Amino acid sequence: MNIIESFKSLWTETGLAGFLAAGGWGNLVMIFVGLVLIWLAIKKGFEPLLLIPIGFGGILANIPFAGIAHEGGFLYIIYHMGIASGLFPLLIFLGVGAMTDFGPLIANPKTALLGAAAQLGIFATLIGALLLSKYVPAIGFDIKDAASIGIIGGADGPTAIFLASKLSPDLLGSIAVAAYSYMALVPIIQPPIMRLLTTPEERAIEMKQLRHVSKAEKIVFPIMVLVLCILLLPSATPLIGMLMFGNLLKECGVVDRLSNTAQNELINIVTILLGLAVGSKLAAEKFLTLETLGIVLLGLGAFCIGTAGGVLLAKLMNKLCKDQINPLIGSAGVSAVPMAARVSNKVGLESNPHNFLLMHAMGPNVAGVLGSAVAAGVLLALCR
Amino acid sequence: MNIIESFKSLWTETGLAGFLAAGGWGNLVMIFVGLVLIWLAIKKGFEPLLLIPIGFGGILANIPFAGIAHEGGFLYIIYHMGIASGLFPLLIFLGVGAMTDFGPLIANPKTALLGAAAQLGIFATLIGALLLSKYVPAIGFDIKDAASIGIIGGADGPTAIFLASKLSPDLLGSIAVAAYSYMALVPIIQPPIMRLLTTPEERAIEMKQLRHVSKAEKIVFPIMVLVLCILLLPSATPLIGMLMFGNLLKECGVVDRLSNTAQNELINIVTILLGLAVGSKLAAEKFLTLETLGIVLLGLGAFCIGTAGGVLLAKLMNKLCKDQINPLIGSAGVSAVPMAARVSNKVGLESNPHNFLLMHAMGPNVAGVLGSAVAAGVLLALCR
Amino acid sequence: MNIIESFKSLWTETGLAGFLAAGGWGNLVMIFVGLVLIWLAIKKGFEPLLLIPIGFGGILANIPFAGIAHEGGFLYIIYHMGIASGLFPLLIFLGVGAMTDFGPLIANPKTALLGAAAQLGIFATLIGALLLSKYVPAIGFDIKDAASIGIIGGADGPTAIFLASKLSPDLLGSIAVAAYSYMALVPIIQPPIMRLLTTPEERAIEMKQLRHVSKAEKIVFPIMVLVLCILLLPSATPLIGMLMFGNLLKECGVVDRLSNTAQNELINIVTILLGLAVGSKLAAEKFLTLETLGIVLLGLGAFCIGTAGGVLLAKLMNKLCKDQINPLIGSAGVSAVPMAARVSNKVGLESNPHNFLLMHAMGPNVAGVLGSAVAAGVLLALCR
Amino acid sequence: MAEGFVLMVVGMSVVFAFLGLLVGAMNLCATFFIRFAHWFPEAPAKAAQPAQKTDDCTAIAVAIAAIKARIG
Amino acid sequence: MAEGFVLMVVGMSVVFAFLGLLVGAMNLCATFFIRFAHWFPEAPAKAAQPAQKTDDCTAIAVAIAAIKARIG
Amino acid sequence: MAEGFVLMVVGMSVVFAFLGLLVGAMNLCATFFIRFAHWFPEAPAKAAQPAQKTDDCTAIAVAIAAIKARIG
Ligand code: NA
Ligand code: NA
Ligand code: NA
Repeated sequence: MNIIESFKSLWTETGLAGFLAAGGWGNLVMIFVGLVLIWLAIKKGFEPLLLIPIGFGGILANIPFAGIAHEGGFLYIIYHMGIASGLFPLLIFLGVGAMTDFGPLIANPKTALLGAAAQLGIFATLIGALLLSKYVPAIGFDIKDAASIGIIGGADGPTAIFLASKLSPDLLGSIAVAAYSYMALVPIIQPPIMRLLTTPEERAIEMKQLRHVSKAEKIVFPIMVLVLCILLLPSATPLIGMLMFGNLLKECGVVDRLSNTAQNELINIVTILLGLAVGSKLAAEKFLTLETLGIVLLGLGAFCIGTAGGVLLAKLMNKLCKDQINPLIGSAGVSAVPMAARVSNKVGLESNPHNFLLMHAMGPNVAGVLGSAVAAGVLLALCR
Repeated sequence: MNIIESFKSLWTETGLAGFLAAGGWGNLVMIFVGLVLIWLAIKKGFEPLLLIPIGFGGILANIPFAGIAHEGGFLYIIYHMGIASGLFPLLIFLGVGAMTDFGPLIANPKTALLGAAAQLGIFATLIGALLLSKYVPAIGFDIKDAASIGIIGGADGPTAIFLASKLSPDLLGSIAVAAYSYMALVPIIQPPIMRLLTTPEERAIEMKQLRHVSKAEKIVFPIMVLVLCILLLPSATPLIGMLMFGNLLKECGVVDRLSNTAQNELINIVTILLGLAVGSKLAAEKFLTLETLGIVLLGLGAFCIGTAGGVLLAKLMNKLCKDQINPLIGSAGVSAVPMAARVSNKVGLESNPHNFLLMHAMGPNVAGVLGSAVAAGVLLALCR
Repeated sequence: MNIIESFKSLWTETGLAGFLAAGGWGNLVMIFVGLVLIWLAIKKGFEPLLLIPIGFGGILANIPFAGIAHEGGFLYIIYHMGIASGLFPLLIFLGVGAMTDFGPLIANPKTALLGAAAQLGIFATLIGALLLSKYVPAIGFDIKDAASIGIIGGADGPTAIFLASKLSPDLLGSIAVAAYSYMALVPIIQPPIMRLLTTPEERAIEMKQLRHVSKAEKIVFPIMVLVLCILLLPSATPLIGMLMFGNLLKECGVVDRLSNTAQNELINIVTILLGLAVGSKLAAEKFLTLETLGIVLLGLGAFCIGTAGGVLLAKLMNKLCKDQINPLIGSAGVSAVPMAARVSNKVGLESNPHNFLLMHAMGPNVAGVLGSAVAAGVLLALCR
Repeated sequence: MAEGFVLMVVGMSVVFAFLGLLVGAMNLCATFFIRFAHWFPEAPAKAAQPAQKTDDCTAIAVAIAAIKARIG
Repeated sequence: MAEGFVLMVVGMSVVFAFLGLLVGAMNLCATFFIRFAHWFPEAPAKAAQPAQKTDDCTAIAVAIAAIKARIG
Repeated sequence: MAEGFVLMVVGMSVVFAFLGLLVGAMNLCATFFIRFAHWFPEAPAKAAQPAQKTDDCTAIAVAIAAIKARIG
C-alpha cells in the first residue's frame, strides 16, 4: 500500500469515475430522476410521504460502487425483509385500515358499485400493455408485467406494491412511482374527464343526507368484508384481511392503544423503510428503457379509464334507480383516498356552490380500495 | 386461458370450495372460533389487546388456499421472525418490566413467598396432563407438552408463549388462548375458591400500611433479581433479564425516552404482531382434537390450584409469623397482573368495607410474574 | 429422571457452577464490568441512553449456560439482524440527521475545516495501534483492527459501530464502550488541552453573529452533501446518505410525521436493540485481554489528538484569514454532539463571561460528524 | 391479447360480484341493526367498562386512604 | 506501520478535500440564495399548503352543513 | 408420571428457593438503605442533572444574547 496507489484506488471508486465508466451515465440519470421526484414531492406536494423516501432510495441505489441495493447492501436487506416478503405493504394496509372510516359507504351501500366500475382502468390497461408488447418491438411485457402495470389503475399504493413485488419485481420501481405520481395528479387528470362525461344538470344533483351509522354496524363491517372475501377470493385475503384488521382495531373501541400505534408510529416506520426499498428498485438498466415510457403512458390511461368507468356507471345507475346519484362521485371510485373524493367535491361546487359531495364521494372512494384489492386478488390467482 | 376455465379455476380456489372439500369443515370451525374470540374480547372484555389479534390471526391462518400461515405466507414469516426466535415475548416482557412498579413487593418482601406458592398450579397441572395422557387414549401429551400446558397456571402470557414456542410449538395456539382467556376469567374463577378456603375473620384482617420505598432501592432491585437468577437458574435469564432490563430503564430515571418507548410504541407494535403470529398456530388439525379440550380443562385446574396454593400459604404464614397477612392477597400470587390483585381487593371489601388490599396484593402479584418465569426456567432446563 | 439427578443437573447449570468452572471467572468479571457501565451511566451520567443497554447486554451475554449471545440466543439474533447487516447504526444516523440543525455550519461554512482537522485523532490512533502491535508482543492488531480503533477518535457512536462491525466485529464491544465513555468524558478530557494550546487573548475572541439561514438553503444542504459524497467517496454514502435523508425529512417541512417518528420512536427502539446487541459482543475471552487496555489508551489518545487538531487548525486559520475564529470552537470538531460544543462554550465563558460560543461551536461540531463518516468511508474503501 | 380480454371479463365480474354481494350484505345488516337498534344501545363496546370504572374508583379510594394513612 | 502513514495522508487529504469542497459549495449556495432570495419567500415548502387549506376549509364547511342538515 | 412428581418437587423447590433468597436479599437491602438513607438523598438519579441544568440555562442565556444581537 503506497500513497499514489491508494489515491488511484480511491479514484477508480469515486462516483465521478463510475459515472464516466461504461453504463455509468444511466446511474447519473437515475440520480437525477431521484432528485426530480424529491423536488416534485417538496415543491409540488406530490405524495411527499412516499415520493421523498422513494426518490432518496433511488439515489442511494444508483451510487456507483456503493452496492447499497445489491446483495449485502442495506437497501437490499430492507427490500427482502419487507417487500419481497409482502410484510411492508400489508402493515401499511393495517395502518390505512385503522385510519379509514367506512361509515359513508355503510350509509349508502350502493355507491360500492362505483368503486367496482372504476377498476375498469386496471383491466383495460392490462390489455393495453399486451397490445403495446405486440406492436412495439422494444417493449416486451408478459402477462405478469401487464397485470402489474394494470394495477396502477387501482390508484392504491400498497396494493400496487404488493402485487408488483409478487408478479414483476423488476418493474416495481417504475410502477410505484407512476402510481403515486398519478395519485398526486388526480386533481389535474380527473376534472376534464368528469366534465366531459356529465351535463351541468347532472353535476348539480343534490344527494340526500347520509344516515347515521351505529357503532355496532361499523364493528360488524370489517368482519363481513373479510368473510365475503374468504368465501369468494382467498387470494385477496392478505390485503383485505390486514385492511379489515386495522379497521376492526379502530372501530371496536377496546384496543385504542393498538389502533393508535398502527396508524401512527408503525405506519410511519414502515413508510420510511418501504419507500427506500421501493426506490432501490429504480435500477438504471430497468428504468431507462422504452418500457418505462410505456408504463407512464399506460398508467395515465388507467387513471382516465377508471375515472370514466366510475362516472359512467353512476349515470347508468341514475337511469335504473329512482334515488339519484351525482355522477361526479363516480370518479372517486378509483380510490386515491381522499384526494379523489375531494376532487368530486370541488367539481361539484363549481356547478352548485351549495352542494357538498365530500362525504358522499367517500363511499365509492373507500369501496375503490376494496375493489382494487379484489382485482389484485384475481390477478394473483390467475397470473401466477 | 379462456373465460370458462378461468372462472372454474377461481371457483376451485374459493373459500366455499375449500370448506366443502375434505377437511375443509375444520377450517370453517376454526374461523368461527376466531370470531368467538374476537366477540369475547370486544363484548366481554376478555384481554382484548391479545385476543383480538390472536382471533384475527386464527381466522387468517384458516383461510383455504391462501396459505397465510404456510411457508412463504406473511404470518409464517412473522411467526418465525418473532416467536420461534423468542424475540416477541421477550420484547413484551421488556415493556411489562418498564410498566411494573415493584415497590409494593420491596416494601413487604415476605409476600414474595405467596407468589412462589401460587406456582403450584403449574406443576400440578403438568402432572394432570401426564395422567390424562396415560388414561385417555385419544390424548398423548409428552413431557414437553405437559410442561407447556402446566405453564398456563403461571397466568402470564409472554412466559407461556415463550415456553410453549420452545417446547411444544404445535400447542402454542391453544395454550395461549387458554392462558389469556382464564386471565380474563380471574374475577369469576378466583372468588369462590378464596371464600371457600378462608374464614370471614381472616378475610377481614387489616394489614399495616406499606412503608415508603426509596428510589435507590427500586434501582437496585432489578439488578438484585437478575444477579440471583444468574447465580441460580441461567435458563430463566432471558425472561427475567428482559423484565428487569425494562424495570431498570423505568426506575433509573435517566433514560425516560427509552422507557416510554418500551412501554408504549414498542410493546404495541410487538403485541399486534405477536397476537397475529400466535393466532397463526390455531391450525384446525391441531386445535380440533380432544387434546384441546384437555388443555382447556387442565388450564382451569391450573388457575384453581394456583389460587388455592397462594391462599393456603398465606394462612400457614399467619400460623408461623406474628405479622398477620390477609390470606386473600395470596390468590394474587398467580400473577394475571393487575386483575388478580383487584380481585383480592374486591373480595376483601366484601368482608370489611374499609380494608383496601390492592397495594398489599400487588406484592404477591408481581412476585407471581417472577415465580412463573423461574418455573419456566426450570421446565426449560429439565424438559429439553 | 429422579429428584437427586434433576437437582444435580440443575446445579451443574447454575451460574455459580459456571463461574467456578474453568474460564468462568472471566464471565464473572465481565458481569461486573457490565454493572460498572450501568453504574457510570446512572450515577455519573455517562451516555446513559447507550451505556445502560450496552452494560445490560454485556451482563446477559456473559451468563454461563444461557447462551444468550450464542447461535440461537436472542442477542445473537438481534446482533445479526441489526448490526452485522449495518441496519441499526444506519437507522440511528437517520434519526440523528432528523434531529440535527446544520444551520450554524451553513451560516459559517469555513468552520467545516475544523471538523476535518479534528479527524487527525482517527488516523494518528490508527498508527498508534499499529505501533503498539509491533512493539507489544501480547497485542496483535491488524490493519482492520487498527482502523476500527482509530475510529473511536471520530467521537461518533453509530459511525464507530458501523465501521467496527464491518472490519473487526470481535473488537466491537470494547470499541463502542470506549467511544461512548470518552464521549461522556469530553468535559474532562478536552478543557486542559484547549487551555494548553491557546492564550487567554485567543480564548476571549468574540465572533460575529451568525447570519440567518433560509429554509431553502437548509433543504438544499443535505442534497448537496450527498451529491458531493457520491462524487468523491461512494463507500461513505450509506452513512452520509442516511444522515442526510433524516435531515431532509426534517428540513423539507412536508413529512413531519416521518421526521418525528425517525427522531423519537424509531431511534428509541433501535437504540435499545443496538445497545443490547453491542453489549453482546463483550465476550470475556475477547475483552479481558491486554488488547482492551490498548484500545482504552489509544481511544484516549484519539480524543486528545483530535481536540488538539481542531484547536491548532483554528489558530492557523486565524493567521491566514482576517475573520477571526475563537480557537476554542476547534475542539468541537471531534463531534460528540452536542457535548463538545457545550465544552467550547463553557471554557470560553471562563475567559470572557459575555462570550457565548455555543452556536459558533455547533458548526465544527456537526461538521465533525460528516468528517468522521468520510474518514470511515476511506477506511472501509482501503482496509477491506 | 386474448388473455387480456379473459382477465378483464373475469376480473370485472369478480369485482362486481364481490362489491355487489357486499352491497346486499350491507343492506341486510342495516335492516337488522335498524330493526334491532334497541339491542345495541350506542357505544356497545362500553359494556366492559363499568366494571373497570368501579375498579378505578376503588383504586382512587384506595389511594386516598393510603394518603390519609401516611399523613395521619 | 507504513500503511498507517499512507492511510493518514490519504485519509486526511480526502477528509479535507470533502469538507473543503463542501465549504466552497456552501459559499456558492449562500451567494445564490442571498442573490435570489426573492425567488424563495420564507417557508417555501408551504407552496403546496394553500390548496390543502382550502380543502380543509371546504371540509369544515361540509361538516357544518352536515350538522345543520342533521339538526334541522 | 413419576417425571411429573420429580418436576413438581424440583420445580417448587427452585421457585421457593429463588423467591426465598429474594426475600432475604430484599430484607438485607432494606436494612442497608434504611441504615444509610443519608447516603441516598431522595432522587439520587438527579445527581447528573444539575450540570445539564446549568448548561440549559447557558443555552437559554445564549439564545437571549443571540436574539438581542439580532434585534439590536
Ligand atoms: Na382502487
Ligand atoms: Na405467575
Ligand atoms: Na467526528
